[in-house]
Amino acid sequence: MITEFIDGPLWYFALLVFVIGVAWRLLAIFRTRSKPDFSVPRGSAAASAVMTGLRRFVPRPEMSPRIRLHVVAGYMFHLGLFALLLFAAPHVLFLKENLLGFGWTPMPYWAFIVSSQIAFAGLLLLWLHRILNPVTRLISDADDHVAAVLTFVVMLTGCLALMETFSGLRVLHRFSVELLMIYFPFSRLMHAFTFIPSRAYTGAWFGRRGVDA
Amino acid sequence: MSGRFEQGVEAMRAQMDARVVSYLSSCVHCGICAEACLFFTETGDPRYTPIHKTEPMRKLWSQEYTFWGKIASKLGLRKPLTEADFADWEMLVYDGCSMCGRCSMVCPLGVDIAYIIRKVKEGLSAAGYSPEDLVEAGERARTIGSPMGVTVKTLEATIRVQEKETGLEIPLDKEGAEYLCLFSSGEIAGFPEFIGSLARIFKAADVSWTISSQYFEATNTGVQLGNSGLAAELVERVVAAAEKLKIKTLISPECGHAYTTIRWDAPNIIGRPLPFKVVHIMELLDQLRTEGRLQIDGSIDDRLSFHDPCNIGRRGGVLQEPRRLLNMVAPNFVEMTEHGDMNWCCGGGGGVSSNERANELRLQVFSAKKRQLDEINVDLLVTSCSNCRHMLEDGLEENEMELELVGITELIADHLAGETPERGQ
Amino acid sequence: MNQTKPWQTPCAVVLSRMLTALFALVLVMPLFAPQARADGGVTAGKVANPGAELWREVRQREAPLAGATQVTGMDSGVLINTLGEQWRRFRMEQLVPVAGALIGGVLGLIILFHLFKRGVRLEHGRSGNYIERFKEIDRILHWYVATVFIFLALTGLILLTGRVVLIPVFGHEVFSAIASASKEGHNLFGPLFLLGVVGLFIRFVSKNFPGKGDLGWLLKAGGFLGGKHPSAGFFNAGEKIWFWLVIVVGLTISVTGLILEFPFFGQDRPLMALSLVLHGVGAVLLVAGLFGHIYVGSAGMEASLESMTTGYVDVNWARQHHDQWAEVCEAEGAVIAGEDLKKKQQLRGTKNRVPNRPATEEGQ
Amino acid sequence: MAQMKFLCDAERCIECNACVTACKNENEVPWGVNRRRVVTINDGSPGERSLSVACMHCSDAPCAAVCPVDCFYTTDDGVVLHDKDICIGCGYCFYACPFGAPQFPTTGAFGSRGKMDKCTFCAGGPEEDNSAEERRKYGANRLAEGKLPLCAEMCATRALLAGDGDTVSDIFRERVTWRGSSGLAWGWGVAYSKPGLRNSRDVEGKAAGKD
Repeated sequence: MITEFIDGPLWYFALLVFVIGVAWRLLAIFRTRSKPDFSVPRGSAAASAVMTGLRRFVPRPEMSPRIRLHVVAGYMFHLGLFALLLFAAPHVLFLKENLLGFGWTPMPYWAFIVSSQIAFAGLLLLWLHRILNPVTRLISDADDHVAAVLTFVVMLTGCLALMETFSGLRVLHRFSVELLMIYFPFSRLMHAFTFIPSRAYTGAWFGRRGVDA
Repeated sequence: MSGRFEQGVEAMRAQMDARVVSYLSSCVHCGICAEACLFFTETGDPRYTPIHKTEPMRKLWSQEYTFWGKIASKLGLRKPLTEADFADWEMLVYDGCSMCGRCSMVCPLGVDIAYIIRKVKEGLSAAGYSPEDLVEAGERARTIGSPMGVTVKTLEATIRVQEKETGLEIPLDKEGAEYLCLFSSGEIAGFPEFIGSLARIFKAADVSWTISSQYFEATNTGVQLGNSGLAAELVERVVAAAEKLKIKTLISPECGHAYTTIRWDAPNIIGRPLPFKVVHIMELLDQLRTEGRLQIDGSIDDRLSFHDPCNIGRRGGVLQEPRRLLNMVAPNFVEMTEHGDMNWCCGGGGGVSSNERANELRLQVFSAKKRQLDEINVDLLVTSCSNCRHMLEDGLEENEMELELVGITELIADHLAGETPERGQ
Repeated sequence: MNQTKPWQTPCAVVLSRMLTALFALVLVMPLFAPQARADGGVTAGKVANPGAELWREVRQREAPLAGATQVTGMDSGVLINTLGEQWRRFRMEQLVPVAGALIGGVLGLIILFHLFKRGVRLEHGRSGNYIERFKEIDRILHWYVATVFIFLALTGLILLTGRVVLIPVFGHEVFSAIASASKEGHNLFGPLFLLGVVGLFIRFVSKNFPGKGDLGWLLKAGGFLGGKHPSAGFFNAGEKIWFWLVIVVGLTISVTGLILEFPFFGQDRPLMALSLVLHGVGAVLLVAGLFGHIYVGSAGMEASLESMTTGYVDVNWARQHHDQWAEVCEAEGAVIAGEDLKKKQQLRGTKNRVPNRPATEEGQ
Repeated sequence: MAQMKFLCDAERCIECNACVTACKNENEVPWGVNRRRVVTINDGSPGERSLSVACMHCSDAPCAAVCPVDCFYTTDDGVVLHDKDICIGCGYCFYACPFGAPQFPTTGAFGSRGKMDKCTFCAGGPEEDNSAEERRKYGANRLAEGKLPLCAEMCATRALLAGDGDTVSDIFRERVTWRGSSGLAWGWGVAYSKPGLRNSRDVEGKAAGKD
């Protein structure tokens, strides 16, 4: 009963909220009016928008010792997470059967274990840093913690269901995922999409001025 | 709910554009910006975290521009933006930020934090939460035409002195001249030799230029204050002066925010393109150099380095010119470890310098610059912003550091070919 | 289960007997197997009735006789492996009951102690000044290991004692789901713990070598005997012992855990059984120790938790518990005034507002 | 009530592996799983002996004792079975079993170690007798149909005996007396002797006795 609800209606509801919500949030950005820039450009805004989009994946060397933890843990978590999201065998299967209709080669068992461990370690370190570092402790709000905990729960339930034979565990995982998807558009998790326009805007702005941001 | 406060909120609403919304929805509170901000690294006080300084804007956005935020604040689940926030953020935004934009270079999400802080200032000043010193400076700029109260008389006097010193005629209100040069009051008061140096260089390179007695102020307190109205008014005066003298190109002098303002912001402040080209003096000198009109003779052998003014380098894009110029005259030019678009600010940008009550903090965070200078131990520090120069002098004095300071234009002027030594200073 | 009483043979004895037997096995096995076959041949050759001899060999305890078989798989040639029986007895009759008794006992003791002695207070109250005790990276590392270990301890205990404790509560179906989750989670987080332990070792080993005063501290049992608080450096003897316990036992359970988690590197059953024994015993020891650690770090000792949350401790706390260290810090002038710390840590009530601007005023 | 037991007469087993094949075929066991195997000692030399080995359905089964989720149970026929819906594939039973009976297939999209599988004495599992579900999970349930395990039924030399312990041991004892040698029923000491005796060496001697 509850299983059917989570596998069926709730899943589609979550999907709906996620897709519409994200689209709406992105639209909200582009709908906000912006004044044209009358200044005479020195460099190309468009090119720089793209370049900055890529450049910001690599931290500025000048910052290296001070933000080592942010960078290492940050990359561990994100890389691990995306490896799990896109290449875990059950996910590939699920996407193939329920969403896309086609699949790709999933990663082997050991790769799953390794990437999930990397992701867990990364997320844990980031979250501990958030509460133990005065700066992040000051600027963090409920949203940050809810998002972190939700993501952790999703990953955890997923890994606990590794055996794939207890439907209860699988359903638990799907339920937490659906919660996350519903929460996503209203939260800072949106950065997963908005980082692109943000970098582009900044890149363009600096590009006009001839600065590599 | 006070009227002033409402005006402030309104002013901030007016600033809400696609970029701000995108930025605010991107920030994940990772705190990396703090590690790039000298106000945090030198004080260790987390409140100086750049993104934290934008909190009023974030609150406004979340309670009026986001679906959940609207509901939450309707239900009173979220503390609304209050006048108390403005009062609490005034110090952080005006005293605790030099708008150097170093944070904007390191944000992994690509958030231009300085851009948001600039907009927060609009709200604070409209609500009357900005430092008296800046407000008064703004008044002076509006009435006298110079934030420091430098009148045309003072200018003319300075010009006469320089003419005597250089033995060159300095053209005032010469219609149809190719270049019109503005000055910051700081220069006229503190470094008048800049004017002389210009005269000598333009003589040698035979450039037709002039100074307007109608309006000569390059700085724009309206921008520092975050008061678009005042900013526009001041820009209009520049435009009027330039149009009156039928100027093709405007020279922005050795002043940081003056350059970004007139070069990049002015057209948008007044909402139309400027009728003339704008170059920074370093750009012009570099152009003369490439055209071979800038003949250098001799060189300065001191071990020297260059301090990039945030507004000219990082936020203005004039990064290569000074280095090319210095390579002409200074064989012993060394870079600071973090230079160019990652240079550490002098601590006095964004109106901090003209804000008396911020002095203590300003001198405290100067330690960042001190560290940089100690690393490379040079005997001479060149810069291209009279404000930076003031602030650096302050800091060096405070820390009893033996270090000469000079504006780049002077340095070039002192090594012009075909000038007899006794005339050159 | 089997009728023998848990306490018939003391855990230690059985354990030692097992270990020796196991080690003997691991050593003897390789050279024995081929030999056994040859001997078998000979005996079979001359004895009229082969049966008895042969079966005796098959039943040989110390060396399960390997035969030939078409089926591939671990020990598929072994007819009878009596080792499993020993392991079974150890696990069911020693480990499980001892684990329960030890952990429960320690918990009980702590509660009793707290009821009667209320933990250690600050003798002179708070000084309001602070000394930095643990850097941010150390605190992050500590809480990382803490989180991972507690997760592992929970899942581990579920697998160890769940059959006795939880099945009566949840019933078989639900519990097996819980157990499956625990197993997967346990396997997943294990390696993370190993990394954490290595990190702890790197960060803290330099401070944990035995030093002067440690013996005295131990003799006075950290102040329980002979009233006055014994002198100590950055870490006192107790903390040092806990550190080395965590490192040695932690590494042991990590390594044995890995041996069990990845059985495809040709490790044989004796080795695995040995690993299971060490893993279980080590884990139970650490969990028991953890309770003590948590108590002393929180309710048991006033103002000691701060050292791992904010990273700063009150000067009086340092003087009372780590006088030698406190002296050095104060000599170096490493003492921070409460106000400055407040700023650094952004504790409540640290707004800086322009004096002449009460938030309430109605504009200007 | 009958106590089902296996007994393999090493004097008769000719290592034909028919029992292994029959078992695989009858129970459709997953790939890589072998509920029954034939082990040959002194292979190729005089005195060579072969034995067909599978779960001995011990009276006091170590697997059942160590199982953390308690998924084993013994039927009225003395057959040791386990519930695959409960098993979590931890492998403890494999460590404990003297005969190496428990097997672990690799299953799931992950290829992780699946649930344990072992000889059921052709008695299926907890599901309803001969239901599709039971067949899928545990294979045949011949006992419910009044038949004995197929491995024993089709053993050409009658080396592998299966059935009620008394009957089986009687048959074996007859053979032994006829052969005139002290026969030893392999594995019975471990599998069926009283717990207290398990570790003593002289157990084998009385293996054929009704204990």
